Amino acid sequence: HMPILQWEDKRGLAFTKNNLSYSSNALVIPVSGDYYVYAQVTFRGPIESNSKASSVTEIITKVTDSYPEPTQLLTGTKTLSESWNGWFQPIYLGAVVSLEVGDKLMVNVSDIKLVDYTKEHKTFFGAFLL
Amino acid sequence: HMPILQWEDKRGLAFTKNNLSYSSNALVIPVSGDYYVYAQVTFRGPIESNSKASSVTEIITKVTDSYPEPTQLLTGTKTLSESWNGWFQPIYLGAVVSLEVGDKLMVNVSDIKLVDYTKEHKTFFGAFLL
Amino acid sequence: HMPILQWEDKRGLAFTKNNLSYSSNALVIPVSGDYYVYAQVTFRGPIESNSKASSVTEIITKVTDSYPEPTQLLTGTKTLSESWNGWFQPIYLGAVVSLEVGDKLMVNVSDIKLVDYTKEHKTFFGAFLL
Amino acid sequence: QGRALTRLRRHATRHRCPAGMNWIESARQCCDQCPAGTFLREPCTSHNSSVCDPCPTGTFRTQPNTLPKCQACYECDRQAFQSVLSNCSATSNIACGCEPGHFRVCLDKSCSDFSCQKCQPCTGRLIQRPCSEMQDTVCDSSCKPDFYIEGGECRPCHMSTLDTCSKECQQACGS
Amino acid sequence: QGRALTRLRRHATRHRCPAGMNWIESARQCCDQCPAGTFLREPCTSHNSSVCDPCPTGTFRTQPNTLPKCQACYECDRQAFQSVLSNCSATSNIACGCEPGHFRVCLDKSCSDFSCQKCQPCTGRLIQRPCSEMQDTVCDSSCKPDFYIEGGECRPCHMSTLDTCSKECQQACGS
Repeated sequence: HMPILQWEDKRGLAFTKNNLSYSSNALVIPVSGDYYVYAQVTFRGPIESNSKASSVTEIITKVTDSYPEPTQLLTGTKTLSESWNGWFQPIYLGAVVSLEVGDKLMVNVSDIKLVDYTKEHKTFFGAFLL
Repeated sequence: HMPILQWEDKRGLAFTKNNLSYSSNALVIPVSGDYYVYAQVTFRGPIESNSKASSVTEIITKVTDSYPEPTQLLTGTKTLSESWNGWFQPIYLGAVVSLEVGDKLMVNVSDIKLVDYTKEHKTFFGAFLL
Repeated sequence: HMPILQWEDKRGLAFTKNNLSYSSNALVIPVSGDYYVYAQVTFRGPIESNSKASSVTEIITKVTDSYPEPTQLLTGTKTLSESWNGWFQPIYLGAVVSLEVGDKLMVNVSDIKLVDYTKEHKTFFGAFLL
Repeated sequence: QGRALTRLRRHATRHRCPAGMNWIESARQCCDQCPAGTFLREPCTSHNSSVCDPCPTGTFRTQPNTLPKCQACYECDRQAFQSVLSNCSATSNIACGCEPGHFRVCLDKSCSDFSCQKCQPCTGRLIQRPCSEMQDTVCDSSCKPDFYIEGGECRPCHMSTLDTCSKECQQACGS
Repeated sequence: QGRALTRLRRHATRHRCPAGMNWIESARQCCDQCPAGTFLREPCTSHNSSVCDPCPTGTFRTQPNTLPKCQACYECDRQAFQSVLSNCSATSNIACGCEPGHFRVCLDKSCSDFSCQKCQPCTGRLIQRPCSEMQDTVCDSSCKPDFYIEGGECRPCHMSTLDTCSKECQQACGS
C-alpha cells in the first residue's frame, strides 16, 4: 500500500468533536451514517535533484474490521510537468460516503517525502456527519 | 453545449437516498432548498497522439423545466502544458446553490474521451441538502 | 499581506442567508460553531507578457476583533509551468473550522490581476454552519 | 458514481401547465411566465396574477420565465485585451471580443473562454490575409521587394552592407 | 459572489470593552486578555478573573488575547534544505532559512514560502559576490588565470593538450 499520513488532532486549528476520534493515523467513525469526508495534501518538490517525481497521488481510504482489505473512497492523481525546479501542487478531495460505526478513515500518498507538512493550513483532513 | 457525463447510481460506492433520484444523466431535486453540490472529474490523456488537448473543463449545470436554457453553476477549467506524454488532471468543484423542486443537476465536460471513468473513486458527483 | 478579494453577494447565484452577512470584503459569522468554509479562485494569465507569474496562491483567512493578527485557515498554492502562453488554473479549498460570533472570513490571493472575475461560476466563496 | 442524499421526504409531483405558464410549487398552481428581461418577484395566487420585476442592472433573462432571480452578466477580461462587442442588457448577456490588433485563441471548441493574442506583423512581407477576430494575420512566405530572407526573417536591403550580404541578400538586393 | 448560509438566527451584538479586555460572548461580559504566550482556558465570571494557561509546546501566541487555543508552530522543510533560524517559542513562530551552501528562491513577493537552491560554484572564475541567504553566488564573467573559456565554462589550462587548444585556450594558457 501507499504510505499513510500522520495527523495532529489537538494543536492549532486541529480538533475532534462529537466522538469522532483520531487514533493510529485514522479517524474513527463513532456512529453509522453518511459523512462528507475531505482532505487536502500540498505536495512540493524536488527534494533531491535526482529523484524527479513524475506524478503525485492522494487517496482517502476506509478500513473496516469486517473486511481484510482497505477500500479506496476518493483519489486525486496529477502528473507533474515542471518537476525540475521548485514546484507546489495541492490536491483537494471531498465527497459523501456511507460509513459504519468503527470504520477507520486514512489518507495515503504516493510519496511521503513530497508532502508539505510545514504549515497546518496547507495540508488537512476531516469529516462531518450529515 | 458540452457533452453530459453519465453516472452509475447503485453499484459500489454509489447510492441515492432521501428521494434525491438519478434519471437520464441528472440528479433530480426532490425538495426546494440550499444544497452543497460537488463533483470531481479525473481527466487523462493523450488518447490519440494527434488530438493534443490544450485544456480540460468541467461544469456543473442546472436545468429546470421552467426555463429553456441550462444555468452553469460551477466551472473548473485548466490548461494543459504536458499534453504530449501521459498526463492526469483531477478537477474538484463544490459549493452551496439554491435549488427548486424538480431542478436537474448535470456534469458537462469539454471532451468525454478524456474522462477517466475506470475507477469510481477518481470521478464522482453528488449533493446534499443543508 | 496579500490583497483581499471583493465579492458580489446579491446578484445572480450569490446570496447570504440566516444572518451570515457580507460586509467590507468579509463574511461575518453570526453565531459561534463549526462551519464548512470553501472558496474557489480561477486564475488566468499572462496579462502583460513581461510579468510572468511563477505561482498563484489563494488563502482563506480569519480576522477577529479580539486579536490583532489574521489567522490563515486554508491555503492553496500552485506553481505555474506554462505561464508564457494563455493559461487557466482553478484552486478549490474547503474544510471545517471552529468560528466565534463576530469572526470575519476573507479570501486573499497572490495577485489580484491574475484572478478571472468574468464569470460567477468560476470564482466563488461561501460557508455553512454544521 | 452518483452519491447524493437529502434530508426531507416530500415527493415532487409533476404538473402540466398550459403554454406560457409554469407550475409554481409554493403557490401549488400554474402561474403566468414573466417576459424576458424580468423575473418572478411574487408567484400568482388564485385571485391575482404573477408579479414580475425587471432584472436589476448587471443581471439578465433571455427567455420568459418564473425564476426568482435573474442571471448575473459576464464581464469582459479587459486585462487580457478583451473588448465589449455588446453590453449586457436586461434580455441579453454581455458579448466579448478582442481589442484591435489581437485575435481570439479559443480554450476549447465552444470558445466561450478565449484569450486575445497580438496579431503578428508581416515585417518585410506582403499580407496574404489581414488579422481578423478569429485568426492571426497570414503573411506571404516570400519577402517583399527590397527585402532579403535571413533566419526566417525578412530584412531590408539598405540595412545590409557589401561584406554582410549573404547569397540570398545578393539575389534579393543585387545592385 | 459570496454564497453563505447557516441555519440559526441569533444576532451578534457588538460590545465595547476597556483596553486590555475583550468581550466574551459565552460569559456575556468583558474579560481580561491573557498575555502573549498564553491562551484563555476559562473566561472570567463576575467574581473571578480570566484563567490563562501557557501555550502547549508546539504552539504560540505573539499577542495578548482571549483565544481558546494557541496557534500551531510552522515547521522548517528540512528535506528541502531549510534550516531553523530560531525555534518556535510560546510567543513566536519558528523562523526558517536555508542550509549553508543554499540560497532562497521565493515563491512570491511575501517569500513566506521559498525553496532552497544550491549555490553555484564559480569553477575557474573569481567570486564577485559570495552566496548569501537571499542570493546566489555572483561569479566573474571572465576566467581565472590558468583557465580558458569553452562553451561558457572555464576549463583549467593543464587539462588542454596542444592539439585541442582552441584560440581562447591559446590566448589564456599561452606556452
